Amino acid sequence: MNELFVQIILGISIASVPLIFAATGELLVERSGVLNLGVEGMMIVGAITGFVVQFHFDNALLSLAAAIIAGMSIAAIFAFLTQIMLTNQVATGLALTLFGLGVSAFWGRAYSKVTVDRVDAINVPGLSDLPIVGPLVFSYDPLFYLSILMVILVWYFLNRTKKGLILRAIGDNHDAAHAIGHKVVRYRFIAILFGGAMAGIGGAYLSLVQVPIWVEGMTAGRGWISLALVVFASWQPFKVIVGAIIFGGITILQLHAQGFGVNVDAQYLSMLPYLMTIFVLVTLRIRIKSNTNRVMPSCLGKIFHSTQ
Amino acid sequence: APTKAAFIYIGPTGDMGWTYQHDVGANYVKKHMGDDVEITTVESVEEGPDAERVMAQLANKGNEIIFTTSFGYMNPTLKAAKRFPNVKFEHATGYKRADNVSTYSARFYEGRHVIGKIAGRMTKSNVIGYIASFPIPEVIRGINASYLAAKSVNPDIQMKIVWVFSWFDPGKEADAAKAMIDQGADIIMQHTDSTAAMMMAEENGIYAFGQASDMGAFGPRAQLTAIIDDWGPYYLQRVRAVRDGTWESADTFDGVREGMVGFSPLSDQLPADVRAMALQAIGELAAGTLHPFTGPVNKQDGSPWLAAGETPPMFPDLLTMDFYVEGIDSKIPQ
Amino acid sequence: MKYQLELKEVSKSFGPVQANDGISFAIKPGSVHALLGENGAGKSTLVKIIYGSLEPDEGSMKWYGEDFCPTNPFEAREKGVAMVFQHFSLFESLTVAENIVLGLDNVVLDDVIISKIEKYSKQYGLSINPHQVVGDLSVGARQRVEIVRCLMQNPKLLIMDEPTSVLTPKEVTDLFLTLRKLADNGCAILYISHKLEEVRQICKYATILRNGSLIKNCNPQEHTKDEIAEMMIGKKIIKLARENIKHGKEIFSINSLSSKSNNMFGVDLKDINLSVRQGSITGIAGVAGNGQDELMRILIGEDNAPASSLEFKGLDITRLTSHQRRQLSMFFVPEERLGHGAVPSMGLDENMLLSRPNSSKMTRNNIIDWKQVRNLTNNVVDTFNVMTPSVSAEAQSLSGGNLQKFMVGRELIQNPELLIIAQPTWGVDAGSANNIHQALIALADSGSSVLIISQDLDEILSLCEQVHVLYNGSLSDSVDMQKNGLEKISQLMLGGAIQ
Amino acid sequence: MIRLQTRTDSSTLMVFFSPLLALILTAFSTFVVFFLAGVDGFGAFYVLFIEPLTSLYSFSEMLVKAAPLIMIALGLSIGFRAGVWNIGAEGQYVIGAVAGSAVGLYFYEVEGFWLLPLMSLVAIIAGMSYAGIAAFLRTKYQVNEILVTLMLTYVAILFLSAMVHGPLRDPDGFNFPESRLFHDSATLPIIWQGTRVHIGLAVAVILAFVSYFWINKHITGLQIKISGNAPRAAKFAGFDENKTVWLSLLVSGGVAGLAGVFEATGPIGQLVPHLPSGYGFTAIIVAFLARLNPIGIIFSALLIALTYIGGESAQITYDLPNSITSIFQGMLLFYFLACDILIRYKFVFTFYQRQ
Ligand SMILES: Nc1ncnc2c1ncn2[C@@H]1O[C@H](COP(=O)(O)OP(=O)(O)OP(=O)(O)O)[C@@H](O)[C@H]1O
Ligand SMILES: Nc1ncnc2c1ncn2[C@@H]1O[C@H](COP(=O)(O)OP(=O)(O)OP(=O)(O)O)[C@@H](O)[C@H]1O
Ligand SMILES: [Mg+2]
Ligand SMILES: [Mg+2]
Repeated sequence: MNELFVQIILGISIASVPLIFAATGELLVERSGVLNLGVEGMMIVGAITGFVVQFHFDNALLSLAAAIIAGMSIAAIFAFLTQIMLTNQVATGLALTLFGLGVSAFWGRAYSKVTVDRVDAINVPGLSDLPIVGPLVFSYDPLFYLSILMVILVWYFLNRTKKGLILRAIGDNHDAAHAIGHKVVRYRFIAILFGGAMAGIGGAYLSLVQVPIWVEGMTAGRGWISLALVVFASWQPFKVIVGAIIFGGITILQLHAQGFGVNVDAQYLSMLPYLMTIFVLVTLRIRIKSNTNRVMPSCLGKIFHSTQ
Repeated sequence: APTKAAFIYIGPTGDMGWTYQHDVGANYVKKHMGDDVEITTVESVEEGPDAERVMAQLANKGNEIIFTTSFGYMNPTLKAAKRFPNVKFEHATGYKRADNVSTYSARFYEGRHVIGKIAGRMTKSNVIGYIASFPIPEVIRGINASYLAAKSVNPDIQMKIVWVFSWFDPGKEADAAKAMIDQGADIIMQHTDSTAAMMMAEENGIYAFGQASDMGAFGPRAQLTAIIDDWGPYYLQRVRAVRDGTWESADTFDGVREGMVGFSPLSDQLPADVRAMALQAIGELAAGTLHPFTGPVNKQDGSPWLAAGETPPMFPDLLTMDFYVEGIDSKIPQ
Repeated sequence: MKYQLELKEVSKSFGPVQANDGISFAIKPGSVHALLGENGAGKSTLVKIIYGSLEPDEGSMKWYGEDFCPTNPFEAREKGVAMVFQHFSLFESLTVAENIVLGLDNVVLDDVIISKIEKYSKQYGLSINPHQVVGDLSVGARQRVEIVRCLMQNPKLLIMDEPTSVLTPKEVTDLFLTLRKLADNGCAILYISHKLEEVRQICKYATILRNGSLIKNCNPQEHTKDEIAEMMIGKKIIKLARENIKHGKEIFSINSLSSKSNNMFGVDLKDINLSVRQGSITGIAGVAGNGQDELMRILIGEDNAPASSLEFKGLDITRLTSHQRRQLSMFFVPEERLGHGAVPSMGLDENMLLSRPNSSKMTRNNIIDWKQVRNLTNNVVDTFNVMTPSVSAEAQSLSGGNLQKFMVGRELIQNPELLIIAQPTWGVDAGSANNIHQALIALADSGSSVLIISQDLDEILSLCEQVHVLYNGSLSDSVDMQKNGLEKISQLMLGGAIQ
Repeated sequence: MIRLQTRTDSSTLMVFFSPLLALILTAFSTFVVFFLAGVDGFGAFYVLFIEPLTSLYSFSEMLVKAAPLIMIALGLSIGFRAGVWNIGAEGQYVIGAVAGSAVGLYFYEVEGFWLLPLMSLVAIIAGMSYAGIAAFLRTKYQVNEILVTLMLTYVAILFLSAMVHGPLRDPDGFNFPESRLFHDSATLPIIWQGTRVHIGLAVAVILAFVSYFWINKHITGLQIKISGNAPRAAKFAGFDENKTVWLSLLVSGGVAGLAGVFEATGPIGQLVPHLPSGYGFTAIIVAFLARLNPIGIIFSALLIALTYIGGESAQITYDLPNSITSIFQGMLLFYFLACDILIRYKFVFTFYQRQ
């Protein structure tokens, strides 16, 4: 039973890593006042790029780097359109998702029949053999730890650095930030690129670690879930981890429930993660109802145009 | 002029499963008929309203025979056939026919019987994991056939079934495989099309069976054998019939005997006695002396289904199967 | 004598608009220098150029005799230029300390900076709490934060763009003390305000702009208020007073109105009573943030009031929507122009429809008659002299004064029987303010009633026959102007006992 | 140096010129994509964008495909004006189809002119109720409707699956997850004989004109616009923000539901698990391509329908993957959005020296 427990926890954390990456990236983007609905598109482009590079070069670091660059490149389209051409962020984000899904499917056609070497866990000899704690702490792959590290870094950046403070200020009131001389567009551009990079790794995690295989549309809505997680986390980095684990947990646990022969129709079990997300959003709002406006960056989704 | 034949696929040809094998079949036709045939394939066609249009477009482009390779194409195929009476249609896995619409399918449960037997002998934990796609008769037949076969060689067998509600979702299939492995399964069967479960099995050092095609490349150690959908000869025969003008509407339901259901080479991992048992079962199926559903068999609720020695009729029992046999501890989703 | 800052032929245009046209003037160290002009004269543009947030098209500047051309606020701040913006540049979700750190270069948030903030706040008598979130602060407190932020830069030139429009009289006095202290320490101050009285009080130098050009450099203390105003608008201001005040019967009353604010940091209204008679102009004085906002919301019908606490023409209107109230001929001009009284991104014609009684014929059975809408818009634009390129120009493209004229005009052409108007001339230049005052007087003379909520005491005193004071959600009785009226009002505004 | 300058008035010239420019840019990029894919550019271009217009059949199919897109996009555009982001029209479409079909199946073989209207009504109500969940959660708890509608889409699709596997399954259908084929009274009339063009297209076009009138002439049209732009000003005008949220979501949910039942009773003829084909998402693009203008939506829906049909032809003729369609749609939207900047801003070139 302990063994099963450990395995379930491992399964849940694997399911949550891509969500943590993508949601943490998006969190920073939203903190700067930009709503990028294109997370799904950026993730899948990261997934195919990582996969292709891994296939040709069989080098985990290189493929991750490629996925990051790919995520950033496609995010750059979004950044250019929304920050320079002042387009509507909702529409541009949707176009980005569509475009990313299309491009990845187009490019990935040649790679659908192949497999690559999985990016592996570090197994620290001895330590991994410790009961319960061993496997729990030591049998994750490095990316799991990286995802947690990124959350910490983003938290540190936002709350402990001057640039992070400026970024938050820009998300709160871009006109004022501009007036006192902070470069709104530059900060946002970089934030969007960072979001792209994080979505890119998140996607690559799916195609390199979770199942080392390329499939059209393999992100299967995880980009959208990440967006929900940012709201769930009320724009606080550490809560992203909690949300991702809840969501990943429900996904994994409903499969386990089926395996144990729980007498509920599978369709209804499959609805759980989505219904749960809504439920959590509601209870969250009830709890913090009095200062809802406080948690959401005030400029989220608004267009900034400075006259010169 | 070459005979123009078209294939409509539900998934990408790269799924390594269902669609891939149909595409192998299409290539088989091309290989054997060469310049006498011109083949068009259209992949990832949704089963909704788009399917009928794609068929019509293919008919308009002069295709003389069109294979529609998924159950959801049934009604669109009939509608298109009505509109184009001179074009021959071949619908896979359906039950509605017309003068210019044939149906064809395979007795995959024969394959499931063989892998069930192998699994029953190879499992140490006595837990078999089964990744199921949708609760349709085809899938339920497979579950029942493999369960009965496994049980026949190992009375302690237990089957865990997880429905993923998708034919093709590697992430979910992998998660499902992982969940069942965590719950003690040491052999995975799948009725979904991706290779994710096979890769999971390989990684976790357990066994699995290829679905539709040989998935040995994805689980060189894990794959014990694979059930192969071999459509090539059938497709060749039907296209030739169109060319010769001898095509007639028919219902085909072939199995191991006719070669439509085959197996990839048995794994070296199998001990000699298991290998012999498997080969014997395949031989009996090929000879027509073995029926995977042979009484006595009760339904899940304990009510009798087949008396001793009895085999079920194709219709309605097999074609509309919507119950588990006795011993399966699970529920079919509604 | 060396000038601290010298401007030479500075020009700046926005497309067709010449905001600054070859402007030259100089500021001496330690002087308090006023920059005056009508709305849209180019004052804010000019100071933004000095602060580096706008780049001039032409011209040059010198800082202590050296070339000075900041391309961004950082460079200006480095030299010692600090600025309090006309529109706050604060961040509501952040704390006071964070806000201050954001305006200071090379400074991070730590205990040192917090104690420094506390030190400055004490030193200049500007009380702020570094840990409070700015969103929770009153306007006055926000202004203090802006000022402390500037002072902490140890500026050599402090630019203040309309700093006093939201301050209480006491706060203004305190601010002036601070400014004097600064000036005595050698810091020059460039001061923009429409309140000419206070300009005359503290400035020895003034630069007057009109339509982007420099009109005159003068010493404001040597001119009267009216003279300065005339220089600003280029013509004489003719003041109209009410001629024949004829009060009819009561038309509107507020009866024991109490209401909890639904804003966490708002002010609760406590037992408010008021009676407005036909043909009267009634004023509610008081410092902003004492419940004016909450009262206005309730009067407009945006917030609910307890039953029968509002009576108009004998009817209980508490359950009526603002639209229904307008149909009874009750009209409103809110304090905030963009976003409340008008939709920034929509044309004037569309904005016309925000306030549409059926009698206007702009809509019939909820179907809009666009021709009629445009006619009426034209009418307002002509009658009230609104400067706009077209009737479909976006509201946000108008200057504050012009938009205010449009909004007042929009309500006035409906011939309201009661007009409730908040801060009628907030940030509006003297000329436009006079126009608006005249229109209000004419309305009252025609027998309608006007209720003015304003923190501009001059305005209230010159227009109103009856004055109440709102303090901390309570409304005083009407103040008897005969007996020490002014003193009484000042006392009430600062929280003196309410009879 | 180039900079953007706000226009005081939107440019009328650019309102027409910008889509044209966007189309030209998309066409150009198309060539580049084909070139990279190693396909004959002109031929593929012809197959993609011209050929569907040359045959009556493909043209009719374009109309069939455009009908639901027009309807859903019309509904969504209302909400988008008001700043209500219903991203889950797909879910409302599915729920509408399920509910309407359930009525049709309940009255299986009962003939009557009233049946289709009844089914439509039920579909509309179902779509409205489903979208209403998001409206309720937003007005009552300020929960973001983007996420709620989206999550509910996944739920709706699973619900459809549960229905066709369960209660609505064809009893004579060999236990396959499909409903019965609708009988005559429950089948949508064809308005162009010999094709699949059904009455839904007529309804869609009528709805477009109705909503054009509504948006531009009726006071609620203005109300919606104001709520989206300046919520506080909407209150000042006496409009209730919550009402606008409800209205936008109910309208968009209702038409999406109607489109759903039209699709089931029209081109498909039964309830199938693959009913959701992304119309709800694509309609968002349609709405934005048309800049939320109801009449423009008719054209942008046709354009998007063309990319679908053309994409299928390209797949058949050139063996190009169908993902090419999403690439186009994405690019089209990118260019349209980007070119719109010309309407509200102009580029000015400035040359100046600083001393
Ligand atoms: N960013 C801008 N784009 C276009 N025109 C502008 C811009 N900023 C200012 N203007 C125009 O320049 C002129 C001068 O504006 P400015 O803000 O300097 O006036 P002001 O003197 O500060 O007025 P106020 O007293 O209302 O604050 C106005 O006509 C204004 O419309
Ligand atoms: N992008 C712009 N295009 C055109 N005019 C602008 C633009 N930005 C500002 N303005 C105009 O410039 C003028 C000065 O702007 P500013 O921000 O100083 O406001 P203001 O009109 O002085 O407001 P207030 O009523 O608060 O005094 C205003 O008339 C404003 O409408
Ligand atoms: Mg100004
Ligand atoms: Mg002003």
